[in-house]
Amino acid sequence: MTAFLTLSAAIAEYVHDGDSVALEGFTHLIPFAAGHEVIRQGYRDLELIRMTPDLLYDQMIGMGCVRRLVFSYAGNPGVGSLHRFRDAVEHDWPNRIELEEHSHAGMVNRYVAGASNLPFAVMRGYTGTDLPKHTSTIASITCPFTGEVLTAVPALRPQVGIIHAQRADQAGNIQLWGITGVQKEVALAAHHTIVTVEEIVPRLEPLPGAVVIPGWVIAAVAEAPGGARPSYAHGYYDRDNGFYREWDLISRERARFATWMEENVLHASTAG
Amino acid sequence: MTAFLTLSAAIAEYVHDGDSVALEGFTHLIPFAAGHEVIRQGYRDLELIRMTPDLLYDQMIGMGCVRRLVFSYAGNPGVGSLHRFRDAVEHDWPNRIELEEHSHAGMVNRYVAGASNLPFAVMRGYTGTDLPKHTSTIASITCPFTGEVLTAVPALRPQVGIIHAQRADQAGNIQLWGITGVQKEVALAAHHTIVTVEEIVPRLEPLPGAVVIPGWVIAAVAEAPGGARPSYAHGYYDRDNGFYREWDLISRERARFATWMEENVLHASTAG
Amino acid sequence: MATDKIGEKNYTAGEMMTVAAARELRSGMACFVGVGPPSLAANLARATHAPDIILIYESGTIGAKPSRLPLSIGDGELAETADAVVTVAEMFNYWLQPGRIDVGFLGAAQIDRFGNINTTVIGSYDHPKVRLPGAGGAPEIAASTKEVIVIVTQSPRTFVPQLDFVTSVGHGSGDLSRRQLGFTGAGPTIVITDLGILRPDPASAELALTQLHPDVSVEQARAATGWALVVDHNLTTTEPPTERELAVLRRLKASTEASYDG
Amino acid sequence: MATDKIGEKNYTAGEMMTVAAARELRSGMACFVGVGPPSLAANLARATHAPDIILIYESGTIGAKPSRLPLSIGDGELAETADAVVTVAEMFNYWLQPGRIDVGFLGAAQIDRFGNINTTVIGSYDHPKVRLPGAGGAPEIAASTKEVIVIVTQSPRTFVPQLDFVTSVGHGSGDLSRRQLGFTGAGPTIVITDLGILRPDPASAELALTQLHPDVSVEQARAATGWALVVDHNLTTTEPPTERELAVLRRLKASTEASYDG
Repeated sequence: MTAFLTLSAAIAEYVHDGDSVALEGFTHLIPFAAGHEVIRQGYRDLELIRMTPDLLYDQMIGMGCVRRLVFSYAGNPGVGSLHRFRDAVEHDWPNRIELEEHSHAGMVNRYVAGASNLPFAVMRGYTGTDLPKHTSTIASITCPFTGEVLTAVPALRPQVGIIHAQRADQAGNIQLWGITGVQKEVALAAHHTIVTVEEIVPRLEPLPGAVVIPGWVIAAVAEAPGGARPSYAHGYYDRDNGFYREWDLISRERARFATWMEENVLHASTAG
Repeated sequence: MTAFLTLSAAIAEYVHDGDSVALEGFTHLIPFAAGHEVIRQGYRDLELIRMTPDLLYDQMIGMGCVRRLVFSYAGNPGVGSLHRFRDAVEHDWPNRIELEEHSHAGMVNRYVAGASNLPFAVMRGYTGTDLPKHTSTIASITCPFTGEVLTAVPALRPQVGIIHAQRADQAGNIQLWGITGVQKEVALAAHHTIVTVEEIVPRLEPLPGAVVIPGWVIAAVAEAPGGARPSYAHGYYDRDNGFYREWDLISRERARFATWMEENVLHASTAG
Repeated sequence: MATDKIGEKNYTAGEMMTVAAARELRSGMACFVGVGPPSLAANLARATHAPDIILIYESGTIGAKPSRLPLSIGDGELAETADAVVTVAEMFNYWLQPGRIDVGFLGAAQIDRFGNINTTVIGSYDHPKVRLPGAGGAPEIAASTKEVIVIVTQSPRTFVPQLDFVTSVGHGSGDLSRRQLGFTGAGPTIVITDLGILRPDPASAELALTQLHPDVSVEQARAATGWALVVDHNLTTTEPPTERELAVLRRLKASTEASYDG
Repeated sequence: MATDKIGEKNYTAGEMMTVAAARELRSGMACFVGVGPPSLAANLARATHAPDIILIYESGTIGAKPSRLPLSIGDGELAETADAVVTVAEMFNYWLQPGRIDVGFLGAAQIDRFGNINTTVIGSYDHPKVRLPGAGGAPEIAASTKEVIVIVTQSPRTFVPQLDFVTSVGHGSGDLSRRQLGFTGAGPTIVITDLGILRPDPASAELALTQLHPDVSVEQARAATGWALVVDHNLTTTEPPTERELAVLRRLKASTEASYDG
């Protein structure tokens, strides 16, 4: 059953040093406010999981929260590199991070397997690429009916899943719409799911394209208006495209990055 | 690309004697009009596939169209037996039918595998039951990561998939809402998909809970108002619950069944 | 089988069975229900002591709040009143399979002493005497819900020493069977009949009669069971249906009948 | 690499590359597009000769009709204008994997003579000189779309004899590689650069220069290629961009720039 908590209380309750945490969002509804709270609370040695580590994970990596990254595409979408990610991989700064690298198709199927309580998923993928040479969580599997050889990837079951949604009702049911990405899969694959929302409303009005996740599978709901900025929340605010470009400059140098984080994240008040 | 055809032309074009055909609908949106057209055109030796063979398949079995049935629950929902199905299985009337019997979870995963172009699906199921003794399309499979043994079922790829939806637009995009069952999976798993619709509209208005299937994966669209009766089309008409109960009487005896079919199906005009 | 006549009682044995099943449900429980007696029991619970029960139908509706009894699991009102409507694939893979659902209801054409269930055939599979509808969602409901409530009328034809076909596994061959089969759910924790209530023995997993409905004797229960029925030494008697339970139950049934007439 | 200065021409080499890519698309084609050059080319095609092109973004939008260039594959307008929005799981499993999509666009940090692509690392995997973003959707796009269009600027740094990492398979080690790997799609049928166009030889699958953009010499193309470039004996010259193509392309780019300013 859902607990309604402040964002800081929800993070404090469910996140621990060393945990595997997936803060998901496929460009849309990226849970920045929650990620910033994780940074502020100073967690270390996290295994971060995400298909598209973007600015938020760049920040978490640069702030030294991350021991390991499970991912499929680490770029600043439409802009270029993630400089803090690169600095960590190329120069071990601020610390070495271990990589577990997949394709999008592999990652999404791993979440599907997790949500389905299966230990693995079957797919067509990775064949002929160098990924299996460096990623141990890719295996082959033979169809018991046709003998065809396919690819298996193990389920992802993050200890904590964190997503952002537009709305929750007072029973903790979650509603999101627009591009809904992998949010439902993550919410169902994680052992504990925290959802930040733009607002809590008395009743969820049915909307075209909306996905509702029943509250009884959500551990905690925290109101965090604007919690997806600088990404966007369909129907609430637009993506701050300028900031994505600006981040390229902010994040290039360690000192400027540190100052920016100090001023904009560490000393910012929490949303909840 | 979708062709707009009359129902009789669509059935004539895509259905052949001996084909595997899935007319799907999970209580809602059962494609009765299309099935009746299959009966009228006199196809034989069909392999019918469906999770819940109900009145429509009872009629097709009783009319001698069916050689083989792939299914998971053959009952008259809320009423009792399907007498024509029972007569075929118990007394080979009007002909012997071969059964390939699964559970719902198995059938739906077989459609998912078909829609995904995978030869099989992995699930937890059938363990300890007698189904694997009689159904050859159930196998075990071992997780390459954990060693856990799970169940595999082969993909379903019907030659023809037939579903009923509320609307199509003029590009052949299909919209259905309410209980959407396994319709998308069947439409994508079949080699050719025929969709009957309540109406063709200039533009599909977005609706809460609506699923849209792009027209470019649909072979043919046929307008068939009332085409799901006596089942229902959410937003158009209700289920004729009385008829489901009446069917129990109509179908009990071969002669009464034959007369009813003669009067209500064979000599009825087609919807298209 | 107990006669379904009311006699000196103001309720039938079937009503007692449904009321007893409804009483097993608590607000907040997520219940996987089919049509027929399970739906009746779950909706009775929702209309009386368990208003926040979460009704889940395998057609894809989660948190349905029907105003009348659905006549099929795909009833339109289930979708209209649900918290969420999902595809059938999602229902089985994301909701049932992971064991998120507290209670599954099952009926039975045959049940054995370990709560295993047959809904497939009477007689041999290839030449059945009676061909039943088959598995539907039952095998995976039996495997994956946290617990299973079986509702079945008791007679030597249904309570058999040996199933003609195992459609859904209860406690297998007893004892540790479920764990050995890899099931996470507890299986049938209660079997509710028109005569009384049976529960698996904690050690052997064999069903024992633990409760009798009013005015039913142990002898009647034994006579309606095709094996040597174990009777719990703490045998209790079911509280008869209250006026309110009966009134709500009959209103629910009447609304069903009315909807057959369109 | 061709200079991106316009010089005596009224268009840049980059514009020529995008226009050439757009011309490969026809109305009715289902195209899997990422952000950057592929999205620009696909939207240019949609705004000119291929109005009914079906734009598919891996974020889940099928049949998107954006009025301006999306800055990310998750742009809100893609969802608002799409025929259907599906989950990412469905996109990869029900749409990409079965080979329903006609054309996939890929970029490359490195490409070899068989059209294999690296977007993972420059240098060794464990100690990379440059860590690139990684695979994203590319390996399965390369495997499963009916054909792949590669858009990449040509230089000895990108057109390399040996990839540092195979992220996405083009024609493998040539010839029958794709069939042996079990791929159903045709792989890269065209590689469009700022200098010209390369296509795989029907027999060997090695990329051959089949077309040069205006005012580019074979020597320039050879100098920009890290292996001994095969030149087709029917080498043709690309039609320069039309006024309309340029006008639409520049309008699209301007709308992108404007949206960066909010």
